[in-house]
Amino acid sequence: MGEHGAIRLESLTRSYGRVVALDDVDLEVRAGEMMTLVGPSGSGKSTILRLIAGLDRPDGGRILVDGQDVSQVPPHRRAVAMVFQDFALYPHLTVLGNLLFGLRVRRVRRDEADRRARSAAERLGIGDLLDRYPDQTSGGQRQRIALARALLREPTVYLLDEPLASLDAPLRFATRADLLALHRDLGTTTVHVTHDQAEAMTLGDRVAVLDRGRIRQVGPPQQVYDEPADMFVAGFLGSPPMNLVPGGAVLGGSRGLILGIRPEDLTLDVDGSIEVTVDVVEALGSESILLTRGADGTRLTVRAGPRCGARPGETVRLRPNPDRVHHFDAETGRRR
Amino acid sequence: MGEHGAIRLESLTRSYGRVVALDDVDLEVRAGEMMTLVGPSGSGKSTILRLIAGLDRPDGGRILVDGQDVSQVPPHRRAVAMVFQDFALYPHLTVLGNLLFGLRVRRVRRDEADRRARSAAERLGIGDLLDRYPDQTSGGQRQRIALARALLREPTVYLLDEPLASLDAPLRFATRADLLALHRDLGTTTVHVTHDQAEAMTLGDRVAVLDRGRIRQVGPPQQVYDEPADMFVAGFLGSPPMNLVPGGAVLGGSRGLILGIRPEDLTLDVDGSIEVTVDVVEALGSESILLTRGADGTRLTVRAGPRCGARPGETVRLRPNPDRVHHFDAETGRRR
Amino acid sequence: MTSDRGRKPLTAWAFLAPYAVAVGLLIAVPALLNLGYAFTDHTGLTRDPQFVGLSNVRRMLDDGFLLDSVRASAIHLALAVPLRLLAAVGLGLLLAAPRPGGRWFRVAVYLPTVVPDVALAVLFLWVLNPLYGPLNQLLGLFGHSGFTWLSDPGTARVGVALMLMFPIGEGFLVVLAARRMLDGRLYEAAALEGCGPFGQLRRLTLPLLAPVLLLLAVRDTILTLQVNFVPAYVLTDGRPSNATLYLPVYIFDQAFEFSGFAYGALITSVLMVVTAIVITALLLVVRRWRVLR
Amino acid sequence: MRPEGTVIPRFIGRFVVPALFATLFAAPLWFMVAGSLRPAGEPPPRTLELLPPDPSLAAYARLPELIPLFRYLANSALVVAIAVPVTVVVASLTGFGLRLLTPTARRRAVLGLLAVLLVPVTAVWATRFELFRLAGVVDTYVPLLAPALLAGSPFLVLLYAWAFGGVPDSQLGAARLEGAGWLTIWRRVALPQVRPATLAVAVLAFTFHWSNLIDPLLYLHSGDRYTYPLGLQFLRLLNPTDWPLLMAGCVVATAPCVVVFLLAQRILLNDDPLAALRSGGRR
Amino acid sequence: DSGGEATDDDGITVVLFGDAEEIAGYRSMIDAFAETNPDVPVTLSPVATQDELMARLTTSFAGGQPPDVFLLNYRRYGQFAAQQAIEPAQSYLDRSTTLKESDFSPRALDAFRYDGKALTCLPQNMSSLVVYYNADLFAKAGVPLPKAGWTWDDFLAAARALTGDGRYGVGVEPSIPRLAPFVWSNRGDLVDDPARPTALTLTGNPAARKAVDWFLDLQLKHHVVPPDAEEQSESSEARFLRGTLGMYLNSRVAVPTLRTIDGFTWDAAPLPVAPGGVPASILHSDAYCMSAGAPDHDRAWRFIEFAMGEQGQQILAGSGRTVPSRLDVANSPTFLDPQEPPRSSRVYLDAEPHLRATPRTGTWSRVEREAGALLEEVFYGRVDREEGLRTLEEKINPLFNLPVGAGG
Ligand SMILES: Nc1ncnc2c1ncn2[C@@H]1O[C@H](COP(=O)(O)OP(=O)(O)OP(=O)(O)O)[C@@H](O)[C@H]1O
Ligand SMILES: Nc1ncnc2c1ncn2[C@@H]1O[C@H](COP(=O)(O)OP(=O)(O)OP(=O)(O)O)[C@@H](O)[C@H]1O
Ligand SMILES: [Mg+2]
Ligand SMILES: [Mg+2]
Repeated sequence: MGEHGAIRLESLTRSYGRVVALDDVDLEVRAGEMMTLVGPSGSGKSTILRLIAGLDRPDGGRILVDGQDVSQVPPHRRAVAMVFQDFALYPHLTVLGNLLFGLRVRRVRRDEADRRARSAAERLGIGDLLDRYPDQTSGGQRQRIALARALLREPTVYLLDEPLASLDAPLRFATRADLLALHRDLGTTTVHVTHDQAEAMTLGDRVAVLDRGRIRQVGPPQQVYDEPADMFVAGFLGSPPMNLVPGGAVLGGSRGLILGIRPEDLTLDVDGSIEVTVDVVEALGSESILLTRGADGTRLTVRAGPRCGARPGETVRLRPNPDRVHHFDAETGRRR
Repeated sequence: MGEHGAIRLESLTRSYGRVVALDDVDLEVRAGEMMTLVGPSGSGKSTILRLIAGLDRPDGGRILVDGQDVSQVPPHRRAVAMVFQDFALYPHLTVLGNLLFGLRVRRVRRDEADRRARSAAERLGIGDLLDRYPDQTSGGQRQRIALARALLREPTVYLLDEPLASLDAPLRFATRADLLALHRDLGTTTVHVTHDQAEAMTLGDRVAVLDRGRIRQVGPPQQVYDEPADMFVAGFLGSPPMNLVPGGAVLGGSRGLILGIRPEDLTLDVDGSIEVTVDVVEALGSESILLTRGADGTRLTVRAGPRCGARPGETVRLRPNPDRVHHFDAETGRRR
Repeated sequence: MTSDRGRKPLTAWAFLAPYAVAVGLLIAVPALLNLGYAFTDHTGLTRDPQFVGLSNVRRMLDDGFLLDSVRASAIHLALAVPLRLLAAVGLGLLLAAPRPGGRWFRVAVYLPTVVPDVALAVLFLWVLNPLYGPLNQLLGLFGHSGFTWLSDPGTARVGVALMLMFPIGEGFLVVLAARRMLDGRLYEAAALEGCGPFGQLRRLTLPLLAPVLLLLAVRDTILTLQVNFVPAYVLTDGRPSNATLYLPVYIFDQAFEFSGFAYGALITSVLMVVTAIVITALLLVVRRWRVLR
Repeated sequence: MRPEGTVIPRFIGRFVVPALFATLFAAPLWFMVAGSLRPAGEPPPRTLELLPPDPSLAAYARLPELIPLFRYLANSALVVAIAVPVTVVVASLTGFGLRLLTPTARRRAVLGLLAVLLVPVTAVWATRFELFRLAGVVDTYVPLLAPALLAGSPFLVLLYAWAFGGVPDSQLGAARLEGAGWLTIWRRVALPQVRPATLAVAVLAFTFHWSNLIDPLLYLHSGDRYTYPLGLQFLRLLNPTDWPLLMAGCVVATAPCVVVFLLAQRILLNDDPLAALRSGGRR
Repeated sequence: DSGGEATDDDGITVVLFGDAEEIAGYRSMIDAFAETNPDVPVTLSPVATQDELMARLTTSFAGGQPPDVFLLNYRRYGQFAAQQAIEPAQSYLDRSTTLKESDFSPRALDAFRYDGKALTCLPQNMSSLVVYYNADLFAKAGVPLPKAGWTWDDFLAAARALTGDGRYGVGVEPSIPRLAPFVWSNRGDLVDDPARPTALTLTGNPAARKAVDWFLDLQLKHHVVPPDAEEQSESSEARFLRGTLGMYLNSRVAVPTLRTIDGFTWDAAPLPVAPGGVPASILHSDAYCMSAGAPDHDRAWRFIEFAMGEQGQQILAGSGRTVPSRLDVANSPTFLDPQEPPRSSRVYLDAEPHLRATPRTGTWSRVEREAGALLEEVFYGRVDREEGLRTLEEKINPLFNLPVGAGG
């Protein structure tokens, strides 16, 4: 495994009417890699997946899979499996019927198909749902059904469009781990779209950040987090987002620069260099988020320990970690 | 303000066919308080809101608002405003039309209604969207429109059903703060449903945790987080969830007990008492989550700093914070 | 359940009340009255019908014309309903997809529905014309000598069914609308599972449309059995040898032409029972489609 | 861009086949029009001409001389103008009621509607007359509105119920909480969102009432209250040489239905129904 | 409110049937009536076909609000008369100062005496079956033109001579009213007892059987009538209009259509007489009837008096479509207008003494219809002749014995 499924997008363009959904996108996904796409709503993430799947055609540019241009291949001939955000389960078929669908279409013998569907269901822990209809299952279960269906396709590429979006926190946490394990087992090239910070950071070998149809940065998650290529990426990845302060204000730096520092890189310290007033303390249980305001009105978000003791209205001092201050060009937004 | 809108639910019951959505629920919301309801999908959160609003009728029990039994009052006579999870904006009306709808229904004069709608829109920063249709606005904007509509109702009680669920992370973070500020301004009694950990912890004065139609615990968020009343609450609040380990295993304790410890209460420490192997390191940027496994197979989740340095496969030692080990009865699940 | 529960359902019934009153007054009462007349000697021309018990029923049991009529209706049902459904569903699905000029195609298909029955019948007199008609000329291309359509019972029935294949606008509209309601994502999912266009039709569209198709089938069955006879009446008027003497035609003739008002009322009741049986059978056959979920 | 091999079958599938069917289905109307343009008094053609050798509008000019064309048309228009709105109101009210029912109750109501659908029309023609006479409305337009009070057919009610199913509960609840009563919600929240269904019902109701022959025949007695379909019947028995007259009469009968369908379908069958709704069909 | 029109209590409602042109004629007659009788407002209530007429009448009779006056074909009036749904007109006619029984064709009147004596309705017209012929074709084929007293053999010889070259000699629809005059001419009869028929005698009565065979032979043996496919492809009327049919059997109804012919000369001739038989033709007539049960029929009668009077009949005769039942109008230039074809309009009047009517029992209209359908099967050779005629009688005869209104 891992030798198939290298994807190359070459200056892909796609517009819907006047909306430019993708604008000259180049992206390379290595064979066996899991690539995560993140970006605000409407930035073109789903469009990329749909183009790779062949559900939509580019206005310009090429899509190569293993070096072959696939533009002429209709979706049902591409060896691609997709998990849709809303799962797209067939409502008129039982869970088993949903799993068998593709196998039967590909003329797998009935008993063989049945065996494979059941084993995939077992693997994902939905073996006892097989006779239910999709609308009789919970969100988490549906997600697994959709995954099982995709597994049965045995594709060279998996496309996952926000597969965990509709799960609640505990379930999401558990399924994230399952997905990772699965990818490690199969080693199939995977492109994965998400809104979720934690998923973006943990699920992909590399992350691509999109904004309004353009790719802003591609790289391993930690690298993108630590060295955002521009202010957009800095503001988008991380929750709460990075504090962005004009140069010359509390963080120093010169004019024409914007300085950024992540909330966890500001520490409460009586000797800290920045004096701020606490506006709000959001106690998240496992940690606290302080929303603070400097004397010049600069707002700074601070991530502190679970029981940090600060109270709204109090004045505290913050110590920024100087190694982790980011510098951006105020004009272009690019990292300096 | 703050004197109106005290809500009392007295042994409320509601079933849909064979599904018991609410099972003998007692809950008191003080005037001016913000109460957050959390619980897994299907636990009856929305049902409570619908009963308070009068959109649905209880099978048994009473609902008192300011001491008055309101069961006979139809929803349009109750001074209640609700923000629905899907916002329930009228797709055929412009934003302004959406805001005017209720005013016109209540026979407010046209110019007066217009004035009030515009001022509410200004207040929530959607003054320049008034001529658009809901589907031409973004999720965050829709959320504000729904809020503005609720504001115009000038109710004694706000009911918010997962108002932030469909927003992406940065937007959700920002809107959360807005909501808090608004509640502080108006001081109106608010009942708020959420799936989201951070919202549950930060938005409410108190939290009520539901499970399968029953209330498991009510209290200030930090208290519920720190002293969960039972294993369900312990497992539900907090992400990643609390580690629950049978008594007698790595965390000590006696049989017949379940011991719980939160991931942030386990520290990497070469002198730690527990030796585990790291399975997965989820680097979230601002922190890392270690999924580990003890020699006896016990799985422990550990929350560590952003750059903790642990690698998968490595063996590390953990030090639990002894003050923060929770004890639960293995039979009943109740805190001991 | 306490009495004040379910204000919403109460309101719902209030919305249904006007319709219920109208049904009661304009359908239930007249239909019951009609049923009552079935056991009298009412001719429609006098005002003092006498109760005659089951004598109409007895006559009915050895009425050869009624037998012809039931047979004609049954064959008509078996011919026309599948044809009409096939046409409505096929064209609805074919023309549902947006395409340039698609609107005009749809208008064209809807048109025959609003063309008066007379005009349609006149046109079909030409279509079925044994010498000059396009149908026989088409058969001629395949070396067939053609039919004298309206003189043979079999071909006359086929001819009428062919004619009724044209006014399918209602079903067509409904299929169009229903097809548009289907989730496009399912088709994409199916395509990615290797399902080609034909497979999608067979495995997705038809099963998903099953409830609508059933509703259409039920409606068309009722229409075909009870209402859709006017163009046939104009075209063949029961000829030849009662092959197209559909039940409603026979009822019309009895009640109005031959002063058999009471007898017509009796056959009307029979028609209703027959329709109900057919519909029930239909519903039972397709029960496992989960259409009534 | 794409190879020839795929373009041509796609073209055939997307345009040639639909066009063939469209031609087939448009043929009746075309031959009706062509037939109406034949000069009167000639023996009927043995084949149906695509276009008569020297088309003339004489038949249309003769129509008003033979029958009180404009009076009939005006009467029909009056009936339709009342009956179509009534149909829409009754169908939508009833459909909305169905929408509000719980699933079990709805299933029962649908079965009830089915039972109504089962009653043959022939069962009520003559017996209704008795009711109308007792109400003193024979020979008025009231009996012609009876089908409208029944929403044309339970089918249209179901169509509405189905369409209202698309309005989420949360919107109904929201409107409720804003102080709207159910009638207000029906009129101002639900109805505006199902305009395609309304149009479909209106088109079907228009077609039904416009071409309704049996009700006017049975319940209208004064010749000057007749509606157009009755008038059309008088042309049916004319000589074969007067066929152009019959065809012209049919064209006149068809034209309003076609126009109404054309107008409605801009929204009804628009490729982007929401956008069409907003623009009111203007594009 | 028994009887009479409830909506305008001093007016009357008149239900008539006919195509657009006929209705226009009635309309002008009613206008004329309104001028002289302003105190009797008439609501004209026309319908197009006889089916519609029956539906309209049954509904309104059953619903208790029948029209005051209605027009009825004599073939259908039996079922109304049998149930006393009609106010007999005899006494009104006897008392009338403007109408006399002798003004009218006795044959037409006789058709509307239900029990053979008292007049039930007043017939307004009396058309007869005649032969329309294409004189040019006759000349071309060298066949002498038909004339009064010609025989079946002359007729057949002419038909044979005219057939060929895509043309046919005769066009006739196979139905009981078309067949009946031939049976009568051969001194046969359709039924066992014209007053109280219980069975058809098409096969049982040798004279009738001979006429039936002669009629069928036109198609089956001599092939002088367009066969099935040809007839369906182009009706005999259209064929005659186009000039490819020598003779066409129809009543006066066809005249307005035939008047549109300008490519050849045509005329009307009486039906041929059977060898050794008597001249015979069949009556086509519609009559004004008053519905029974109304307390007061004076107004209705006044309308009928006008319609049957000279002025009323003149107005209707103007269309050329009907033969007035009033003999003075029928013999007037209004009807016999020499400028308008057919030149021999007299043949309708000459046929009057030989007119006969089919039985007027309650089930006759049904008998006629079902028998016609079965006769058609035999005529076009779809079934064997003997077999077909036997089935015809077997299926039809039970219908005679049914009480009115009882089904099959
Ligand atoms: N079928 C379509 N017709 C018109 N516009 C479209 C269509 N599909 C996508 N768009 C537009 O293209 C842009 C990109 O859409 P896309 O679905 O790729 O965004 P996304 O990044 O997946 O957003 P989300 O996170 O909300 O799913 C958006 O502005 C969207 O409105
Ligand atoms: N109208 C209804 N008909 C039938 N069952 C219902 C209905 N409304 C709610 N239920 C059931 O009642 C239970 C509680 O539903 P409720 O909507 O209150 O859950 P919830 O806590 O809001 O869940 P979620 O987080 O998914 O919104 C669920 O099992 C649900 O299936
Ligand atoms: Mg997307
Ligand atoms: Mg909910």
